[in-house]
Amino acid sequence: MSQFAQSSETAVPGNGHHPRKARRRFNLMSIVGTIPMILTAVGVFVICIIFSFIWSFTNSKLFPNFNFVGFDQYTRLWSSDRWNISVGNLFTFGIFSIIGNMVFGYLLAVFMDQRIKQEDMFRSIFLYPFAMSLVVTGLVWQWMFDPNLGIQSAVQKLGWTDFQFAPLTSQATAIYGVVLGGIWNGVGVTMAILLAGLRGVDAEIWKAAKIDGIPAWRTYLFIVLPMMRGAILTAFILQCTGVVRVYDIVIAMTQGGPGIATQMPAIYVIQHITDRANVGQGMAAASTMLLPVIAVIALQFALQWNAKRKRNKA
Amino acid sequence: MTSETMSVSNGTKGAIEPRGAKPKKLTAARIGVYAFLVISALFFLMPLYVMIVTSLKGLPEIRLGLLFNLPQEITFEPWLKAWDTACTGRDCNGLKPGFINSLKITLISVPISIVVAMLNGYALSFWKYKGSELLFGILIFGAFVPYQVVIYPLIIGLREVGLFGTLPGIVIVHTIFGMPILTLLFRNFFASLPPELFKAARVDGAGFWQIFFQIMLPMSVPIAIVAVILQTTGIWNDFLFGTVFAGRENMPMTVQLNNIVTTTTGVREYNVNMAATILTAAVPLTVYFISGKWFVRGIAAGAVKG
Amino acid sequence: MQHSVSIRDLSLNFGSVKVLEHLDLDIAQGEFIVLLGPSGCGKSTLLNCVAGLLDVSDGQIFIGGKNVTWEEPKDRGIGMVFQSYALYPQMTVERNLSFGLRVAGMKKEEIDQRVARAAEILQIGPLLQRKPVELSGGQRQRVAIGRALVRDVDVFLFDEPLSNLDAKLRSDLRVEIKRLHQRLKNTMIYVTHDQIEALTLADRIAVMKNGVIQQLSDPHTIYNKPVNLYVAGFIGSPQMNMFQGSLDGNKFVVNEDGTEIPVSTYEFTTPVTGKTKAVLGVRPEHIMLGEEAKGMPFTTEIEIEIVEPMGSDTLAWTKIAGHQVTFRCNSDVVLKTGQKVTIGFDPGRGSIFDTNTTNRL
Amino acid sequence: MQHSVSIRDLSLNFGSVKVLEHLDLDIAQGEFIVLLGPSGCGKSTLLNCVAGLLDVSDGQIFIGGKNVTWEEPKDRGIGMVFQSYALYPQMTVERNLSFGLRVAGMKKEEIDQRVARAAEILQIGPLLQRKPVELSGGQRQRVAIGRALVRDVDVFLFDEPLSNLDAKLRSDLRVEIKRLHQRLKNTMIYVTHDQIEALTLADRIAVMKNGVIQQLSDPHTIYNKPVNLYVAGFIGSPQMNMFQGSLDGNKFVVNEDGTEIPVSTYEFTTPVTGKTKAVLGVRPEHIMLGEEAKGMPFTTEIEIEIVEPMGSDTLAWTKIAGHQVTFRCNSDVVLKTGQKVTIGFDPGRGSIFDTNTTNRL
Amino acid sequence: ADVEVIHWWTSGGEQAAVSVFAREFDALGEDKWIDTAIAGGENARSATLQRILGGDAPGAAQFNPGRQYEELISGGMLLDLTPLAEEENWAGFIRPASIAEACLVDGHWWCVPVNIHSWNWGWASIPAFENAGVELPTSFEDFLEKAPKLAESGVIPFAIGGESWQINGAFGVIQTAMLGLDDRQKILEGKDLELAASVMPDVFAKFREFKEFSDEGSANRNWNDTTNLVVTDQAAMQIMGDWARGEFAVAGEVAGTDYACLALPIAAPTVSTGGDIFLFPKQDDPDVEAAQLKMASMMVNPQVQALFNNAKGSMPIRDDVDMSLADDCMQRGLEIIKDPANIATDAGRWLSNDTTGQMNDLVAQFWADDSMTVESAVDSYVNILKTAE
Ligand SMILES: Nc1ncnc2c1ncn2[C@@H]1O[C@H](COP(=O)(O)OP(=O)(O)OP(=O)(O)O)[C@@H](O)[C@H]1O
Ligand SMILES: Nc1ncnc2c1ncn2[C@@H]1O[C@H](COP(=O)(O)OP(=O)(O)OP(=O)(O)O)[C@@H](O)[C@H]1O
Ligand SMILES: [Mg+2]
Ligand SMILES: [Mg+2]
Repeated sequence: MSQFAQSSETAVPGNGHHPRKARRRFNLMSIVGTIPMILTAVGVFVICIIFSFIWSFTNSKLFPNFNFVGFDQYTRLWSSDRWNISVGNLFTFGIFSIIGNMVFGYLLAVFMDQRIKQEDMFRSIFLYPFAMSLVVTGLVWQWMFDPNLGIQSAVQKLGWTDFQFAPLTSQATAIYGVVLGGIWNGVGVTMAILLAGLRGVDAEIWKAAKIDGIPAWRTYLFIVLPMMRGAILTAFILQCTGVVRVYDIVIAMTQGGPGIATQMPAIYVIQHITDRANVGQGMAAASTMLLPVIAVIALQFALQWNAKRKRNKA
Repeated sequence: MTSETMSVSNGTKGAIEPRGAKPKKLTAARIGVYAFLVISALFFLMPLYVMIVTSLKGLPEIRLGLLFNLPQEITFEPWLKAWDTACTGRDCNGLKPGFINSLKITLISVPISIVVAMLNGYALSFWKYKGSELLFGILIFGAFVPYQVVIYPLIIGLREVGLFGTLPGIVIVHTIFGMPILTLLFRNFFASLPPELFKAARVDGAGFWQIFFQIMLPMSVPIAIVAVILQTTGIWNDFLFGTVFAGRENMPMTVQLNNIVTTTTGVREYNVNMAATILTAAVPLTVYFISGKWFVRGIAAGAVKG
Repeated sequence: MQHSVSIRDLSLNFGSVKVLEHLDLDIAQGEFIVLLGPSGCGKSTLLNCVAGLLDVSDGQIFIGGKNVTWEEPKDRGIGMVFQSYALYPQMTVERNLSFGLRVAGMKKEEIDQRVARAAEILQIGPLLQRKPVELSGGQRQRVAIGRALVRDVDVFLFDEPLSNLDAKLRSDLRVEIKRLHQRLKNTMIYVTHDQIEALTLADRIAVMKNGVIQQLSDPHTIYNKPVNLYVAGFIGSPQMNMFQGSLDGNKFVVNEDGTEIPVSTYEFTTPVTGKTKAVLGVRPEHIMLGEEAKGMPFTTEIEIEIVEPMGSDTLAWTKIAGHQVTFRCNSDVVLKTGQKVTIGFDPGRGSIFDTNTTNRL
Repeated sequence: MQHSVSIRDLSLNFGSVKVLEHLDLDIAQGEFIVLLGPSGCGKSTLLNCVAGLLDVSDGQIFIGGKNVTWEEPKDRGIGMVFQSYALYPQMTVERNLSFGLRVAGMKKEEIDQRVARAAEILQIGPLLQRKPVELSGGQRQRVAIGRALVRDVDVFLFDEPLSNLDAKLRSDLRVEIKRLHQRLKNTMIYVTHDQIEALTLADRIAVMKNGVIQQLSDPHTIYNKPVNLYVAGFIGSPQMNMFQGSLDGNKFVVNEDGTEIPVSTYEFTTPVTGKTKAVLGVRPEHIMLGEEAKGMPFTTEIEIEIVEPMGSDTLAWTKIAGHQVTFRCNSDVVLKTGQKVTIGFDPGRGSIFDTNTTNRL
Repeated sequence: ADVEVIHWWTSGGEQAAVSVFAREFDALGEDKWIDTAIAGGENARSATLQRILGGDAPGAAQFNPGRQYEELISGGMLLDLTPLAEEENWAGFIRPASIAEACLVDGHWWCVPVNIHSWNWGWASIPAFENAGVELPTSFEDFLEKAPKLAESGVIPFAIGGESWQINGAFGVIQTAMLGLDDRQKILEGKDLELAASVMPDVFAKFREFKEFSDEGSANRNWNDTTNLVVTDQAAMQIMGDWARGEFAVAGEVAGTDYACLALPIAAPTVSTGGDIFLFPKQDDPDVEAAQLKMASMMVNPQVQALFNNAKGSMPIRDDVDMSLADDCMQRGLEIIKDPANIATDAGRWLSNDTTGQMNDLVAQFWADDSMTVESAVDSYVNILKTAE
C-alpha cells in the first residue's frame, strides 16, 4: 500500500510530500462578492457603533468632538424624565405592538386561509398601509382619534352619547393610540409572512387533526402555530427593528405628547443629534439603546454555540 | 387543504341517503369569517377613506370638521394643485418634479441593493468563509441601529470618496440600509434551496459568479419580488436620506410632499396634503396591488424557513 | 352480508377535473384492502373521501352500515395514518396519542388505558415522553399508527404509510402492520404504489388507473391472472415479459420474426377463433433455465445481456424473438454476460391479452 | 496496476465530529463500486470528498493517478449525479446538459455533438427543449445522468440517484445504469442504502458503518460470506435469521432451548476450539420446505405465523428454537397462517460469527 | 455664480416672501438664487449641517437667531461678513440690538438677520367674548376671572395645541408677563438660580390655571387648527406668535371686529425677537463668495426688507422701511418695537437648543401631567438652568 502511495506521489511531481497537511481552500471570489457587505458591516455599522460609544463619553455638541467628560452624559440621560419615560414607552409600545401585530396578524392570516373568494382584495387592503407615508396617515389617525372630529364624535352623533374613544388626549392612553396606529401600519406584512408560514404547514397535519376531531381553532392554536417558527421569527425580527427605530409614527400622531407621554428613545436620540445639537447626549442614548440588542444577539450566538457544542458531543 | 377545516357539515345524516354534492350552506362560521375580515378591512380602509374624501373637499368644508362625511361638493382642485401647482419653497410645481427624481433613485437603488443583498445571501449560504457569519451578525445588528446614528460616518465616508450629494451616493446609502433585512431574506431563501444544486454546478465547473448569475439569480425570482416590494416602499418613502445624500438635483418626491404637508408658520391645506399623500403613495401602492399575490408566495418560497 | 365499508357510485371532481367517477367498492368486515396504482390515479382522493376529508361530488359512503357521506371525519369511526406521519411536532408521543381523546373530553383513566394499550401493541412504551423530532422514521410511523389505534375504531385508513422509510425499515414495518391486522382484525384500507406491499399485505387488491378500479381480487389472482394488460404490466417486478404477436389456433406467432409459441396449455377465459392480434405475457420467474427448461412447451437458446444478482436470486436480461426478456433464476446459478444458455417457459402459466381491448383472453 | 481512483488515509471532520477517519480505498479502472451503508454513515461525505465538494481534513485523493486532493471539482475528471436530481430549474434540458460545457468555453459544435450523443444514449432526445418541471421523476434522473455524461469523464459519482423514484422506476433505471456502465466502461462510484441496488449493480460493494468500511468485496461474497454480524444483518431482505448460541465442537447449541444444530458442513475461516459464544445466521432462501427440507442437516417442524406472498415468491414467518425466523419459498406453494410444516437448512450455507468480536468464524 | 439657499419656507405666505429674495437677487445680475426648500426647521437645519459636514455646503442657509450656529462660527465654517457689514454700516440700522447681536459675535458679523417674529401676542375672538357677555381681558388674571363665563357660554376659553413648542411659547409669554423683562433676563441669561427658585413657582402655578380652561382635544392639535378655533369663534383666546395673523387673513377676518390682537403683556406690551437669519457657509469658489456677499447685502436692503416683510407678515430688522401696507396688528408691533425697553430678547439667544429643548420637555410635561407638582417642576427648571452652558 504505502509503496503504491509513494510511487504515485513521485509519478506526479509537484504534488507535495507525504503526509501532506490539509489546506483549506480559500475562496477569493466569495470575499470579492461580499465586499459591499464587508464594507457595510465593518465600515459602517462597526465603526458607527464604536464611535457612538466614544462620543457618548464626550461633550460633543453640534459636531462630534473628543472632549471626554466621563459618564456625565449617561448621568444626565438617566436623570432625565423624558428619557426614562421614553424607555418605559419603548417597552410598552414594543410589547403591545408586537403582541398586537402577532395576534391580529395571525388572526387575519387564519381567516385569510379559509379559502376566501376575495383573497386578493383583502390582502391588498391589509397591506396597503405599509406603502403609505406616515407623515400624513399619522395626521389622519390623529384626526380620527380627535374627540371632536373623529370616531368619538361620529359615534356620539349616531346616538351613543356616552361613547368615549379619544386615546391620544390622555397621557395614560396616548401610547395605546400609537400602538393602534403602529398595528394598522405593520400588521399587513405580519399577516403576509404568517400566511406564507401557514401555507407551508404540511397538509397532512390538517387531515390528522380533523380525524382526531380537533376543532379548527385548536388546531390553529396548538398545532399549527408552534410549527411556524420560521415565519414567526421572521415577522418578529422585522417588528423588533421597527420597534427599536420607532419614530415617524409617533411624530406624526402625537409629537411625543401629550406632554412627553409618548416620547421614544429614537426620537430622543435623533433630536439630540440634530436640532438640540448635543451629539454627546444623543450618542449616550443611542449606545444605551444598543446594549439590549447586543445582549440579545450575544445570547443568540451563545445559544447557537452551545447547541453546536452539545451536538458535537452527542 | 387547510381551508376545508372551517367548513361545517350540515345536519343531514342517518336513514336519509343524501345524494349529489354536499348542499352549500352559509354557516355561522363562514359568516363569522367574512364579518371579521370585512370589519378588519374597514379598520384598514378608514384612514384611506378619510384621506380621499378630505382631498375632494374644499377647505371651508374641511374646517367644519365632519371627517367622515362625503364631500358636499366634489372638487379636484386639490389634486391638481398637489400635482402641479403647490408651492414648495420658491418653486410652485407641485409634486411633479420630484416624481422623476424619486423614480430615478428607486429604479437605480432597488435593483442594485437587491443584487448586492442577493450576493450576500448567496455567499453566506454557499461560500461561507471565516468570519462570514460574524459579518452577518453585525449586519443584523445594524438593522436595529437608528439611522441617524449612522449618518455621520457615512457623510464623512462619502465625502472622502467624493460621492456625497450625488446619485451614486444616495444609491449607496439605500443599498447599505436595505442590506440587513434583505440579506436575511435572501440568506434564508438560499439556505432552503437544495445544496445539491450548488454542488452540481460546481462539478460542472461553474465558479462563484457563474453559479450566481446563471443559476441562483434566475431561481430567486419569488423572493426577489418580496425584496422589490420592501425596497420600493422603503426607498420611495424615504425622506431622511434623500435630503442629506441625494444632492439638490436629485431630491426625492417625499421632500416635496413634506414641504407641502409640513408648515411651521403657514396655512395648512389639508385637502392638498391628502391628495399629495395619495399621489406620492401611488407608485408603491401600484406595486402592492399588482404583486401582492407574489408577496405571500415569495415569502412562502423561503423567507420563512430557518 | 354486512359490509364494513361500502362505496356507492362515488364521484369526485376538483372543479372540472373528474378524479373519481361512479366508483363502487364493498369491503367486508376485517378485510385488508389495498388500493394500488400509479401516482395521480386517485388513490388518496378515494381514501380522503372515505375519511371525510374531501366532500364527495356525488354518491354515498357507508361505514358499519351507517351512511356517513356527510358525517364529520371524527364521527365516522375511522383512524388514519399518513405518509408524512403528520405527528404534532411540539407534543410528546403520549400527548400525540391522547390529544384527540382529550379534545373529545374522554376520562383520564380511559385515555391512559388506551394509550397504554397502544403503546404495548406497538412497543413504543419507552418513547412516550419523547417529542417526534427525537424519533427515527420508523418510530414516528409507529406513533402515527398508535394515534389511529387509540381511537378504537373499526376502520383503519393508511395513505402510503411506509413510502418515506428506507427499504429495510419498510419491510420490517410491513410485517408489523400485517401482525397488527391479524391481532386487531379491523377493516383496513391501505393505499400504496408499491406492489410488494400490496401483494404481501392485502386480502384483496384494488388496482386503480385514472380513478377507475381495474381489478379487485386477491393477490394471487391479481399476480397470476391479471384481467388486462395494464394490471399485468403494473404488477410484478421486474415487469412481465410481453410478446407482441397474434393467436393462430394453438399457436402464438410473434410479430418480429414469426417465432411460434404453442399455447395449447393455456386456459382461455373466452374462446378465441380465427387469427387475433394478441400479447403474450410471461413472468420472469416462469422462465426456466438449463435442465428445467428442457420439458417446457417453448424453448430457445439465448445470449445473456445483463445479470443482476439480488442475493437471494438473480435476474438476467436477454432477448427472445426481438423482445426484451427478463428471467429470474436461483442465485446459485452462475451467469455471465454474453454467456449462451437455453431457456424455456410454459405459456400455460402466462397470460394472453387481446391487443385491441387489452383484456385477458 | 493503475487505479482509477485511490483514496489514501482520508479523514474528514465537521468541527470536532469525525465523520471519516483514515479511510483507504482503491478502485480499478472501469470498476463499479457501490458504497452501501445506513443513513449517516458517511457515504455522501466520502463521495463529496472525491468530487472535491468538501475539503478533506487529511489524506489524499488520486484520480487517474493524479493527486487531486486540492483540485477544483471540475478539474478532477468526474461527473456527479444527485438524489434530488439537482437540475437547474430555469434551464431547458438541453441547456442543463450543456451548462458545464458552455462554462468551460467549449465550441458550439462540440457541445451539440456531445449533447446529441448523451441524448441518444439516454433516449431523452424528445425532451431536450423541456424544462425540468415538465419532466417525470425518471426523466429528470435521466437528464441528471446526462449531465454527467456530456462531461466525458472517467469517473462517475452517483449519490443515491434512485431513491427519490418509486419502486418500479427504480428497478427500470437500475437496469439502465447497468447498461450504461457496460456501454461506457467508466469507473463508477455509487452511493446507496438500498442493498438490492448494491447487489445488482456493483462489481464490488463497500459496506460502511460510522465512516469505516466493514467489508469490500464482490456482491456474491458480501451476500454469502459476510465478514461480520453487521454486514450479515445489513445485507439481505428480509434479514438473515440469527440464532444466538454457542459452538461446541461440531454442534451449535441455541441458547433458548438448547436445540442442537450440527455445523460440520460449515467451513470455518478460523479454527475454533472449546466452547465459544456464537451467532448462527441463515438466509431465508436457504431454509427449505417440505420435501426439499428432508435431506438437510437440520430439520424441524414449525407453525407458520405470517405469510407474505410477493408474487414471484412467498415469505413466511415462524419461530425456531424461540427465534423469529423467515423463510422464502416458491410462490406455487400454498401456505396458510397456523399451518404446520417441516423446514430444514444446511448451516454450511449459513454464517457463524463470534458473539464477542462479531467477526465471522 | 449660483448660490444655493436652504430654507424651510414652504407655505403660502412664506413662499411669497422667499420669492422676493430670490427675485431681487436674480435681478442683481448673472448670479442665480437656487432654491432648496425643506419643510420643517429641524429638517432644514439638519440638512444644512450635514451638508456642511459632507463638504457640499449650501451657499446660504436659514437659521433662527440663537446659539445653534456657534460651533459653525468657531469652526471657521462661515463666511465672515464683517467687511460688508462695516461698509454698509449694519450696526447702524439693524435694530433692536438683540437681533443684531444674534449675528455680531466677537465683533464679527457671521449672519444676516432678515425679520423679526414676536411670540408675545394673544389672539381673541371678539364674538366669543361678546356672546359670553364679557369684555376683552386686560391682563392674564382678568382673563382667568372671565374664563368660567366664557366656558359657560360654550366656547373654549383658552385655545392651545399639543405641540411642545406651542405650550412652551405660551409659557414663555406668561413668564414674561409675570416676571417682567429684567427678571426674565436674569434667569435666562444670567442663570440666576436663586431668583428662579423664588419666582418660578408662581409662574408654573399660574400656567397650570390656564389648563383648566383648555379643551380635551388640545392634546395633539396643531397650532393652526388651534387658531382656527378662534377664527371660527369656538375658542376665545390663543397665545401664539404673529404668524397666526395669516390664518385670520385667509379666513377673511378683520382685526378689531372679528378678532383682536392683544400685544402681551397687555399692560406693558413687548415684542420678542424671534425671527430668521441667514448664514453663509464658506465656499471654495471666489465667485460664489462674491455672490454670497451680494446676497447678504440684498437681504438688508430697505426696499427688499419692505417687500419681504410685507409678504412674510413679519417685522423688518430696520426702521427705515415702508410698512404702510401692514395691517393693524403689525402696525401695533412696529410701534412697540420702537422702544428698546419693550424688547423681550428671544430666549434662544441665551439658551442653547439643548437647554431650550429640555425646557420644552419640562413645560410640556408639566402641562400635560397634572400629577407633577409645581415644586418638582421648579426643581427641574432650576436644574436645567444649572446645567445649561
Ligand atoms: N386539491 C386538488 N385540486 C385539483 N386537483 C387535485 C387536487 N388534489 C388532487 N388532485 C388531482 O387529482 C388526481 C388524483 O390525485 P391523488 O392525490 O388522489 O393521487 P394519488 O393516486 O394519491 O397519487 P400519489 O401516489 O402521487 O399520492 C391527480 O391528478 C391530482 O392532480
Ligand atoms: N455540514 C455538516 N456539518 C456537520 N455534520 C455533518 C455535515 N454534513 C454531514 N454531517 C454529518 O456527517 C455524518 C455523515 O453524513 P453523510 O451525509 O455522509 O451520511 P450518508 O451516509 O450520506 O447518509 P444518507 O444516507 O442519509 O445520505 C452524519 O452524521 C451527518 O450528521
Ligand atoms: Mg396519494
Ligand atoms: Mg447521503
